[in-house]
Amino acid sequence: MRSRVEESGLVRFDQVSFNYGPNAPVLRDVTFHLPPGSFHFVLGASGAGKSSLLQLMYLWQKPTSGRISLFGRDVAQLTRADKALMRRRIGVVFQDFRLLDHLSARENVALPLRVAGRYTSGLDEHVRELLAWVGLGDYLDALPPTLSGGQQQRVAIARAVIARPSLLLADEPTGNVDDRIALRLLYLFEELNKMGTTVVIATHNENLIERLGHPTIRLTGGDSRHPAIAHPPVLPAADA
Amino acid sequence: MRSRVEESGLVRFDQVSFNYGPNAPVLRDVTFHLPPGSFHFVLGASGAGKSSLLQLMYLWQKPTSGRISLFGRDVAQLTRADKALMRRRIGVVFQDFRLLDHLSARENVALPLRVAGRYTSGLDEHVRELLAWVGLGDYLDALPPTLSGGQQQRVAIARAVIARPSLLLADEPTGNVDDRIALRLLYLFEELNKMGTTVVIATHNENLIERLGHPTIRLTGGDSRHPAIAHPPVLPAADA
Amino acid sequence: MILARQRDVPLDKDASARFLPWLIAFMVYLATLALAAAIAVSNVAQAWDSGLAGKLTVQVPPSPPPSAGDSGRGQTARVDAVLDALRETPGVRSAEQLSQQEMARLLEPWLGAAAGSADLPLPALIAVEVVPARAPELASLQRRLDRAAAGTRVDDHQRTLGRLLEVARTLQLLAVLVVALVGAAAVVTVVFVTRTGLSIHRNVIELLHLIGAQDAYVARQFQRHALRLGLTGGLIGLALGAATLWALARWVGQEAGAVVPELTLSQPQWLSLLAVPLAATLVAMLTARITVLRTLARLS
Amino acid sequence: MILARQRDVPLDKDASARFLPWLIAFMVYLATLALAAAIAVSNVAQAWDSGLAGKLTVQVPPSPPPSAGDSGRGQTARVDAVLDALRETPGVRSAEQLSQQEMARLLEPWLGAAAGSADLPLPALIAVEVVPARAPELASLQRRLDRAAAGTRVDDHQRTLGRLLEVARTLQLLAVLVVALVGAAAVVTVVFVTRTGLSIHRNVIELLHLIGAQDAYVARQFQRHALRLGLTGGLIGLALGAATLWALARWVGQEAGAVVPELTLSQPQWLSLLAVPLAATLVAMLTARITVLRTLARLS
Ligand SMILES: Nc1ncnc2c1ncn2[C@@H]1O[C@H](COP(=O)(O)OP(=O)(O)OP(=O)(O)O)[C@@H](O)[C@H]1O
Ligand SMILES: Nc1ncnc2c1ncn2[C@@H]1O[C@H](COP(=O)(O)OP(=O)(O)OP(=O)(O)O)[C@@H](O)[C@H]1O
Ligand SMILES: [Mg+2]
Ligand SMILES: [Mg+2]
Repeated sequence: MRSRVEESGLVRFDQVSFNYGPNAPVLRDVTFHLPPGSFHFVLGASGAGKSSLLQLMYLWQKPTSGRISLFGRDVAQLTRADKALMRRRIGVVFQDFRLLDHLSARENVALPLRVAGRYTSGLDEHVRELLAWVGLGDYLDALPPTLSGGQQQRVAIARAVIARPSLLLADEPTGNVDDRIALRLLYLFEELNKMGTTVVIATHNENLIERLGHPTIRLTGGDSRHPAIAHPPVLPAADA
Repeated sequence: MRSRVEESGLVRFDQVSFNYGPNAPVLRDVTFHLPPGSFHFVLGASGAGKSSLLQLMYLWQKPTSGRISLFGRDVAQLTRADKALMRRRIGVVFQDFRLLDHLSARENVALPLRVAGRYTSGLDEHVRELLAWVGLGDYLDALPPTLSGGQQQRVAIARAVIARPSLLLADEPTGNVDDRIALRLLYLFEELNKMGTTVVIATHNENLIERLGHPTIRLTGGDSRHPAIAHPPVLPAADA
Repeated sequence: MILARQRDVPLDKDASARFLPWLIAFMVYLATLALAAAIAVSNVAQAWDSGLAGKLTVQVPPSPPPSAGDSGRGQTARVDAVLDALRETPGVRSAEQLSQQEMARLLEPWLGAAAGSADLPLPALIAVEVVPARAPELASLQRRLDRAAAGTRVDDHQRTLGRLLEVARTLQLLAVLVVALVGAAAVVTVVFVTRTGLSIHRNVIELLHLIGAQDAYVARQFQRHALRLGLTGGLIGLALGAATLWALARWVGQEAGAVVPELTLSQPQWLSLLAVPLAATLVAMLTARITVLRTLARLS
Repeated sequence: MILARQRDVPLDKDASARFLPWLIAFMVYLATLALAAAIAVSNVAQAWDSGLAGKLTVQVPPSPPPSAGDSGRGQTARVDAVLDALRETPGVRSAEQLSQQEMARLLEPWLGAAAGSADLPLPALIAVEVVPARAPELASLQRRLDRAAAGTRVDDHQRTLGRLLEVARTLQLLAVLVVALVGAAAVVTVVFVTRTGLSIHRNVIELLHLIGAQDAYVARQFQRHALRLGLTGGLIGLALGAATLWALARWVGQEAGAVVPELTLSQPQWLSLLAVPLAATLVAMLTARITVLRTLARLS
C-alpha cells in the first residue's frame, strides 16, 4: 500500500468538480496530487474555494464529479467506519476553530487521542508541552469561551497536530495572531512536515507564504469579479 | 450635551481596570479619551486584552474599577433601556462575526435598522449597495453558513456600518480576507470617519496600520511572556 | 413587519414547534377528561343529594311483632294510623303510601314475578317528603310512629348517602389532583421548552441585545411562539377530549344507562371545559415571557 | 475513562437534565395509576365472572299461578320436585335450596326486619352449580322445571353480569387508552428532548464525527443520558404512584369497603407495576439511540 501511495500521491484529485446544491460550481476540473511528505499552500481570493477544497480532503463534502483518493484509496468506496478511521489520520485546523466550549484547553487538545482510544495519562505531559509551545502554558484548564481569539486558534492548532497526523489541513490558521506568533506556528507545521506529515495550508497571509517559499495551489474564481464602486455607500447619521 | 462630549471625549476611560472573575487583571489603570471623529488602532499581542477593551466600550462587560463614559455619560449610571438606546449608536464588528444563521446576508445587514425601528423599504436599496461594495452583490440572499469565512466577515462589517453609527468598533475585521480586500474595507471605515464617526479598530495586521498611519492604543501584557521552547514537541506518528 | 420581526429568533424551525403542541394537547386532553369526570361526579352527587335530601321512607310491617299489643288491627288500619301521625308532624310536607305496582317494581329483581301477586304480605312503604329547613327530629319521629303502629321503622337514607357522597368526593379529589398535576407538568414543560429555546438561540438573543433591542422585543418573540403552540395544542387536546366525552356519553346513554349513573354534562359545563386550553395557552405564554425576561436580566 | 467519555457531549448541563426526569415521573405516575385501575377493574370483573359463571338461580314461587293444575301440593313438595328434576339434569353439579337466613340476608335491604319472619310467603330460591363445559341448555331446562313445578323460573344472571362486564371492559379500555397515550407522550417527549439535545450540541457532534468518532460512540452518550434521566424519572413516578395507590387502598379498606368493590392488587400485580418505569427507561434509551443514529447518518 505504501508504494501505491508513493506513486499516486497521498492526496489525489482527478477532474474534481464541486458545487453546493444547484449553485454555480465552486471548483471545476481540479486535478493535482500531493506526494507524501509535501508542504503546500492553497491561495485564492476570499470565496475562491479554499475551504471547500479542504472540506473535500477531510471528507466533509463529496465531489459533484471526479475522483478523490486519500492514502491511496478512492474515498467514494469507503464505508462510514472506514471514513472514521481515515479521519483519525487527518489533522484539521478549522477556519472557525470548532473547539468544544465545555472542555478545557487541555481536554480539547487530547480529544483526538481519546476518540481514537490512544489516550493514556502519559500523553498528558505531551499535551501540556504542546500547549506551552504555542504559548498557552498558563491556560491549560481554561475553557475556550474564556480565551481570546488568537488563543482559541492556537488551541485548535494544537488539537490538529497532537496525534501526529499523516495529513495536516489548516484553514487560515494564523488569521487571529500577529506575525511573530504566526511564524512560530508555521515552524511547528514545518517540524511536523520534516517528520513525514503532508501539510496543506490555506491562507491569505502573503507575508508568510513568501518567507517560507513552499509550492502553492492557486484557486481562481470566487467573487473577486465584482467591480469596485468609487465611494462607499454611507447612510446619513442616526444621531446628530 | 454636544459640548460635554467635545471636552471629555466621545469615549473616556478613567483609571479603568478589568478582570474576568477572580483572575489576574486583563487591563490595569487604563486612562485615555477618544475625541469625536477620531480614528484609532488598538494593538497588542494575542491575549493582551484588545477584545476586552472593545467589550467594555460596547457595554458587554463592566469595568472592575474605574470609570467609563460614552457620549459624555457615565455608563455606570445608565438604565437597561438607556443602554439599549446607546448601543444603537455603536456599530460593532465582532471577532467571531456573530451573524444570524437563519437570516440572509441582506436581512443580517438590515437588522440594526429594524431593531431601532428605522427600517423602511427605501433603505433596502442602500443595504444592497453596501453589500455590493464589500463584494457580496451576488450573495444578497445567501445564508451565512453558505458563505466563506471572508464573506461572512464582510457581512459583519456591512451590518456594523449600515446604521451610520457614531462610534464604530471593529475587532480584527480583516483576519479572513486578503490585503487587497482589507484595504478596501479600511477605505470604508475611513469614509465613515470622514463623515464624523469615531472609529476604533483592534488588529494584528501591521501592514495596514503602517499604510494608514492613524494613532494607536498599545496594550502590553497578555501572554507574550512565555519563553520559547527550542523544538516543537511532536508525538511519534500514529500510522506507518 | 410583524412577520418579519417574528423571524428574528427562528423558533418555528425548532423541534419544539413540532413537539410542544402535541405535549400540550396530551395534557389538555387528560385535564379535560379529569375535569369532566370531576364535574360529572359532582352532578351525580348533587342528584343523589337533592334526590334524597328531605326524603324519608317509612316501613310498616305486614303484621305487628308478637310482643306488641295491637294485634287486632289489619295492615290497612295500621298504615292509616302511621299516615295520620305523619301528617300531624310539623315539617312533613307529604306522605304517600307506595302503590302495589311501585312495590312490585322495587322488588322484582329479588322476588321475580311473585312480587306482583297481591297475596304476598309485604311491608307497606310510605314515601315522606319533609321541608328540609324544619325536618322533624328522627329519633322522636321514630318513637311516635312506633306508637301509631308497632314495628314501624323510619329510614332517612343518610348512611347510604353519606357513603356515596364520600366516594364521590374522593373521586373528585382525585380528578382535581390529576388536573393540578397536569397543570404543573404543563408549566414544567413550557419552562423547559423556553429554556431550551433560549439556549439554542442564545447567540441570537445576545446579538439582538448587543445591537440595542429592548428586552420586551426579545421576550415578545418567545411569547408569541409559546402562545401559538399552546393554543394549537390546547385546541387539539380539547377536541380530542370532547370527542372522547361525547362517545362516552353516547355509550352511557345507550348501553350502560342502567348501571352507570347519570354522567352527562350540562351545556354551561361543556363550555367550562373550554377554560382548560385557554388556561394552558395563558400559562404557556406567561411562562415563556417570565423565563425570557429573567434570562435577559442576567445579560449586562 | 467512562466518566471522561460521558463528558464529550455536555448533556448534563442542559435544561433537559433537570426537566426530563419530572416529565417522565409525571407520565409514569399517570401510567401507574391507570394500569393499577385497569388491573383492579379486571380483578373485580373476574371475581364477578368466576363468582357467577356456572351458577344459576332457580325461583320456585310460594304458590302456583292459578292457571296451573297442581294447586294441591305445598311449596316444600314443589321445591323437592324441582330439586329432583335438577339433580337428574346432566351437567348440574349441585343444587341447594337457600336457607331462611340466606333469604333474609338477601332481602333485608328491601323488606327490613320483616324479611326474617317465617310467615312471609317468599319464593324458594335454589342455587345451582353447573359444570361450565356441559352446562344444560337454558330454555329446555326452564321448560322441564316449569313442568316439575308450575311458575318456576331460571335465572343465569347473564343480563346483569353482561352489563357489569361491559362497564368493566370499558373502564379497562379507558385505562389502557390512558397508558397508551402516556406511553406515546413519553416517546414524543424523549424524541423531542433528544432532537433538542442534538441541535444544542450539533457542533460537538459534528466535531466528534470530524475527528473520527464512530456513530456508536456519539450515540452512546445520548443513550446513557436518556437512560439515567428515564430511570430517575420512572422511579420517582413509580414511588409517587405506589404511595397514592397505597393510600387509596387503605381508604377503600377502611371507609368505603361497603360501596366500592374490592380494588386491591395482589403482590404479583403490585410487582407488575414495576414494568412501567422500566418500560419508560427502555423507551427513553432506545428513542435517544435511534434519533441520534438517524441524525448522524445524514452527516457525510
Ligand atoms: N455550505 C455552503 N453552501 C453553499 N455555498 C457555499 C457553502 N460554503 C461555501 N459556499 C460558497 O462557495 C464559495 C467558496 O467558499 P469557500 O468557503 O470554499 O471559500 P474560501 O476560499 O475558503 O474563502 P475565504 O477565504 O473567504 O474563507 C463561496 O462563494 C461561498 O459562498
Ligand atoms: N470570558 C472570559 N473569561 C475569562 N478570561 C477571559 C475571557 N475572555 C478573555 N479572557 C482572557 O483575557 C485575556 C485578554 O483576552 P482578549 O480576548 O481581550 O485578548 P485579545 O487582545 O483580543 O487577543 P486576540 O488578539 O487573541 O483576540 C486573555 O488572556 C484571555 O484568556
Ligand atoms: Mg475559507
Ligand atoms: Mg481578540
